[in-house]
Amino acid sequence: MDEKNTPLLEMKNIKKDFFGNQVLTDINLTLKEGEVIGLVGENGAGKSTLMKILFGADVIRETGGYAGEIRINGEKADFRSPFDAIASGIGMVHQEFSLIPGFTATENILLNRESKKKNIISEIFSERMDTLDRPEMEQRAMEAIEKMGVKIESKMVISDMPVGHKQFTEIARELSKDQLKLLILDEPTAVLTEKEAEALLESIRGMAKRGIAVIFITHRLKEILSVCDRVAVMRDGCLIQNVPAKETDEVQITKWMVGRNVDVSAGAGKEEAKEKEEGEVILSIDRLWVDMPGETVRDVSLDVIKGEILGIGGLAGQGKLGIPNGIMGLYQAGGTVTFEGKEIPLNDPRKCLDSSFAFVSEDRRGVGLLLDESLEWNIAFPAMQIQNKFLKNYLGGLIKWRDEKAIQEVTQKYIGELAIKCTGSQQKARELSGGNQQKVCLAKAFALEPRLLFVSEPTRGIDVGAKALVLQALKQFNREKGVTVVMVSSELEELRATCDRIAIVSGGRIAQILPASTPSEEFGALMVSQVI
Amino acid sequence: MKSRQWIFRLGALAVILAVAALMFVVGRGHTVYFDSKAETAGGKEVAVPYKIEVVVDGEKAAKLYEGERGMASTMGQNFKMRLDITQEKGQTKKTVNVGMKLPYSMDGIVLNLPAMLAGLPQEEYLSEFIPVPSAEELKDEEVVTDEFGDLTGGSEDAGMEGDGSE
Amino acid sequence: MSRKKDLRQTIQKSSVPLMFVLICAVCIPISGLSPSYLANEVVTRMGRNAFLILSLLIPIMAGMGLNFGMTLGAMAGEIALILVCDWQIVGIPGMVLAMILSVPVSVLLGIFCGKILNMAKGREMITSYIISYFINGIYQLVVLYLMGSVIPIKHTSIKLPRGYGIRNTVSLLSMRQKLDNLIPLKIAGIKIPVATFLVVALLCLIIVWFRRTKLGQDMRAVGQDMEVARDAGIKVERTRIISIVISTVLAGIGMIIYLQNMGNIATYSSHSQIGMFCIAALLVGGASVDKASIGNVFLGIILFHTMFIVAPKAGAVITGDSMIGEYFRVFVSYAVITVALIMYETNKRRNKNRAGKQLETEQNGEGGAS
Amino acid sequence: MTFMERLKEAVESFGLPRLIITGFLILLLIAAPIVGADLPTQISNIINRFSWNGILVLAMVPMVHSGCGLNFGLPLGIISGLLGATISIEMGFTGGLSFVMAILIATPFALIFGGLYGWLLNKIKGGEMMIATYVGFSSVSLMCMMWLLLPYHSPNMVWGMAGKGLRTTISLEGYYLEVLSKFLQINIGNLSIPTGAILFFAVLAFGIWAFLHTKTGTAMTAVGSNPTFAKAAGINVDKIRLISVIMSTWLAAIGILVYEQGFGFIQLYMAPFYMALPAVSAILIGGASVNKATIMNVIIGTILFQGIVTMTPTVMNNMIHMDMSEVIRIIASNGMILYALTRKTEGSK
Repeated sequence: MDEKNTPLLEMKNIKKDFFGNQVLTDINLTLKEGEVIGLVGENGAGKSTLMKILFGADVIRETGGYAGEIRINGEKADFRSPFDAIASGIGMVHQEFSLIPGFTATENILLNRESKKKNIISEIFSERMDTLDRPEMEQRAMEAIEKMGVKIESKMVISDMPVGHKQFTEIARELSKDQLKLLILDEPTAVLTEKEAEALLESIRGMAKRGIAVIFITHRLKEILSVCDRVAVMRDGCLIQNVPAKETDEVQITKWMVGRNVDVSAGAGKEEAKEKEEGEVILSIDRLWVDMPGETVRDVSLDVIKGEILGIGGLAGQGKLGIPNGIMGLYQAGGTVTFEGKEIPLNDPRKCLDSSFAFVSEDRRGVGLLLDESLEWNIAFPAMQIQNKFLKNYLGGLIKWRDEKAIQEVTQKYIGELAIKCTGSQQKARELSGGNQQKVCLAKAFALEPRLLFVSEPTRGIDVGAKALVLQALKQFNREKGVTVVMVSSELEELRATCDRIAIVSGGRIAQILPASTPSEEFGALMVSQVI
Repeated sequence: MKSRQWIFRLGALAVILAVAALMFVVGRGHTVYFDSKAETAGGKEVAVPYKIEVVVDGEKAAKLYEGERGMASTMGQNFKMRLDITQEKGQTKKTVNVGMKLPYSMDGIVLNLPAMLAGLPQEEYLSEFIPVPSAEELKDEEVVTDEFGDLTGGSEDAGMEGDGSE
Repeated sequence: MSRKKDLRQTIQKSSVPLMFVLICAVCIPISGLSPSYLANEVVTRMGRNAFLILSLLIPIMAGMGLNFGMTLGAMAGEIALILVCDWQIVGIPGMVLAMILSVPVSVLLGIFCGKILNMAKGREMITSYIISYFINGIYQLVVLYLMGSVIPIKHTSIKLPRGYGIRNTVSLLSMRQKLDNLIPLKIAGIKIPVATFLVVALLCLIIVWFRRTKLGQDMRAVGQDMEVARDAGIKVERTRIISIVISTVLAGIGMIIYLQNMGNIATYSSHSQIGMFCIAALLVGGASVDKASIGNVFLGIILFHTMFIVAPKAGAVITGDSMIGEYFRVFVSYAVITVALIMYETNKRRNKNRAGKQLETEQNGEGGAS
Repeated sequence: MTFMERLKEAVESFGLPRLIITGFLILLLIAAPIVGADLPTQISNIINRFSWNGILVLAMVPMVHSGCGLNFGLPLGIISGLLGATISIEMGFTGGLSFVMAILIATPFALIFGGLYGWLLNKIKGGEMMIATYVGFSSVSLMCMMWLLLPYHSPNMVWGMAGKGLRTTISLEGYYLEVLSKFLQINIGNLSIPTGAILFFAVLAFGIWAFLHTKTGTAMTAVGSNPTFAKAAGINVDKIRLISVIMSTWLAAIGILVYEQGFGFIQLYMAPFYMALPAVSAILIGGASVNKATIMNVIIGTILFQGIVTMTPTVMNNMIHMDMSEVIRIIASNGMILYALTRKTEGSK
């Protein structure tokens, strides 16, 4: 066994598709002992899918597995579950904390791997009746913390810890596993303060010295350059660059991340855009904060011009989704929002809707639809409730009776206009495909005949054909009815193809607003500019 | 490792079953009735003492004059009692300690004390007591199966009454 | 500032026990009951109920809330006692045999209950509550129709005259207070059931020890976050079932101790209220739906049962109608559970809202600086 | 093959327990004439009991629609009804008028209690059912004290000896005994149909049906189906839930009055305890789930449930001389609730 020559990890020709939708193509990646590799790429570039495959996540198997092969120390690995991966020495620190809030750091570090002492009862019943050996656990936890090189209080309860220490507890947990050879860190610095992040980088260097290989996923390019041996850049499911960190710089990496074969259709209607830039401001947002878990908005000020399509882009978790959700009152928000000169009170969806706003949520199944009701109900409901449409009045308006016929008519109209594939207007929304559900959501918003439409991730999780139709419908709605549209999307190219101007959100703040015709590289740089 | 655990488990189960079996033997309760009645057995009449005091477990269980019956509840098959016998009125007591094995299968056992004292064989003085259900027991009883039980009377009160008698 | 906050939190947390101290303080003098009588009663009830209430602790630890399904264990205990009674096994051996006999029944019922609760995650309490009614139906089927016809029952003192089914009350005279009086002790006129207390103390030790085992640790983990525990490789479903099984078995044994003190079984109603009274007592002791300690159990018994003894007398003195006090204590039992449930749910929601407040202050702080 | 599949699908959508219960009732109906029970009498019994209980089951509908879950707090509404009934008698109304007055007096109580109850349920979203159960229990035991303490004097209602404190059961003879049942009653041989009571149920059921077709009713259904959707569509979710709770409570109050006029007695003290579980299981047997219920579910469920309750004792007694009806009822009704609770309810969160 010559360990020097066999790499620790070899990934050969990894391919993966989700129901025919190719998300990874021919990924080849090797990693030596003690090597630190930085993995970068836009959201949806395939980073997390790749890591899920490596970690044996259940999702991968449930969706038909993957093609290609993974070798650990030269031996072919086939992980049936994350536990297999852990057994072969792979550790992963996820973005979301996987910690028991009421346990101490020690208890969390050694969760389900506690030191135990035998006793009579455990001999009879099972090992689960062994008592815990607290002193030894304490010692093992301290060892792991020392390995990490960052001091955390081993006896502190997780819920009392600052966020950074929670992150370190997770890392210490991985380090406490003796078999650990490869550690995957998925955006570990996102929740850390600057000082803590620096400490983490120091600890990564320490781990590498001990021979542990690290895959480091982050949007902070500076960190990659300072700690990694090599940088791997992913884009659209392909590994497009894999170079030593010393030979590159931030600008170049950014270019690799976003620079794709630029679509010709981008920046459509440039002249119109110019014209609109000088138009009247219809909506003005001032110092908005929104508490949306995972999409916190911190201090956003933004003007929307009448008649335009404004795009809001940015990386996941940076707060772009929080903006429409906060304004529409679905999450707690603060600041001032002025529409046509009138201030709109926040945290009250009704007031927004009364001011002729409409919102198509990114969470179709959770917020956008009544899954167990008919299409008629889904499309007509908000218009009925807010504008008293589709109602028959009896007894001088005392009784507002649902006008089934009018509802059916309007539903049929939108089914036709948006080409919604369904068995009829009575079909349950649950039974439709993702793309058609999205169209129903649009129809619901169109039926409100709004003057300002927020659309959030309109193409998430739908197939290519439906995507084009949805975007087309939006454009048409904007051009023909003169409705101002604010569209939030994580797909930059989609924004560039649809919008007049694009605002990039980074770190919960607006980084800059640029015309859609600006080259992708510039947007890419903005996206990572204030990442937290 | 696993098989060792199974052996331990089976052992534990065996111990528990053994305890249960032991309880069957040790805990079997009997009600012993004492008769102080004349008995004619084998053509011989047995003399009945004036008074017999029966002491079981250090507690006085019964004081029997001729023709009377007393009872005591016991546990287990080894039955011991002390009899304080006064043959004639005014005479001093004579104490006899009796130990015997009770038959397992009988709930109620009648002991004819004079016959026993006269030294007759066991089958002569020991017989099974078969209770005749009292009229109250035979009365049809309506079963109360409220889903909610007796909410206010409360089973707790029954306990209170019980304690009062102490 | 933080100390002030802590103080307020402790007062808020112990508001229910405090309220009961107040009720007792007002009612005791009014009732006119002598202190020695009161002490005697409370000590007796402590011995009678402690074991049963302790059986509730483990499901709370496993995050399954108040186990209204403890009634299942009580039913298992009753079935065992009825059989033992018919076999004429008396005294302590009879109790031991009944306990051994109740275990397999409790385990079966516990597994059933645990499996159903795993199917109804998030609404364990209402489900376990309905399970107790459902099993009560099965219990009636067994005791009222199968006993005597399928399961042999010999003695007419137990059996209904019609030939099958068990009478409304089964006398436990042969076991009555046998455990309580095993080691007789009287201090200042107060009878102390030493042996019962020893059994309870043993169970307390076992619970303390259990918390320190691997299984106990797993239960705490599952109780706080099922998903995280699952990711760490803990068998969540199995652990939850085990916690319910343990609780049911303990409740069965507890019921046998309870009934030996009472001296008779009310065949069709002894178990139905036991769950409610035990849960109320535990909550009065300052426990909540997700946190309970051994201390809560004993404090709860003292406060709740003092109220229970005193209320009817005090009510009679005040209103001249003894029923008022009876109803009052039932009302208080239910109200305590209601209040505890409401506090649990509102706390859950308050914790959710806290994050938003933090962000607002953060933003305002920033605004002030810039 | 395909037939079997289709059958399996049908069974799945209908629910196995529901199928068993329906099958059981059909079996009872077939068995009844064979064992010598008079079928028309049995059927009139079922119809009668339907007319008594229908509205109590109907009281489940609004809360299920708004996503508050099964109304285990039904006793709260029943108490309002009882207050209406006793106060109406205390004020000296008799005959049919006492019924009308009972409804009128019960209404403000139902509105107040329902309002408080709804306000509470809005504070504890997600844990409604358990808390509803205990709110019901607490209020019943509180009212136990009140029945003794409130200054009632009508000699027909208070204990004869003490002259105060209401009796546990109060006869409605001379008050509103069978005012609805006797109205337009149809008698054909042994078959009798309480037309008035059924009409009354029909009117209320139509009212609920109509309400669910109005703007507010539509909003209520949407709140129950997906509260986040409703919130995003500008609905005041809390207000809609409050309305639904008040409606349920009011219907329960009316329901108990109708029950009493058929049953013939007012039952006080612990009696309301018994009322919630049968109503809950009836609507579930009728095909409702924890967050979906229709008028049809109410009608079918009440008939099935009451059918089993009335038929089993007679048929079983005649057949095997063993009255196991009580046990069967407990197992079937609670089993049904358990089944509904263990179903996954997607979209409700």
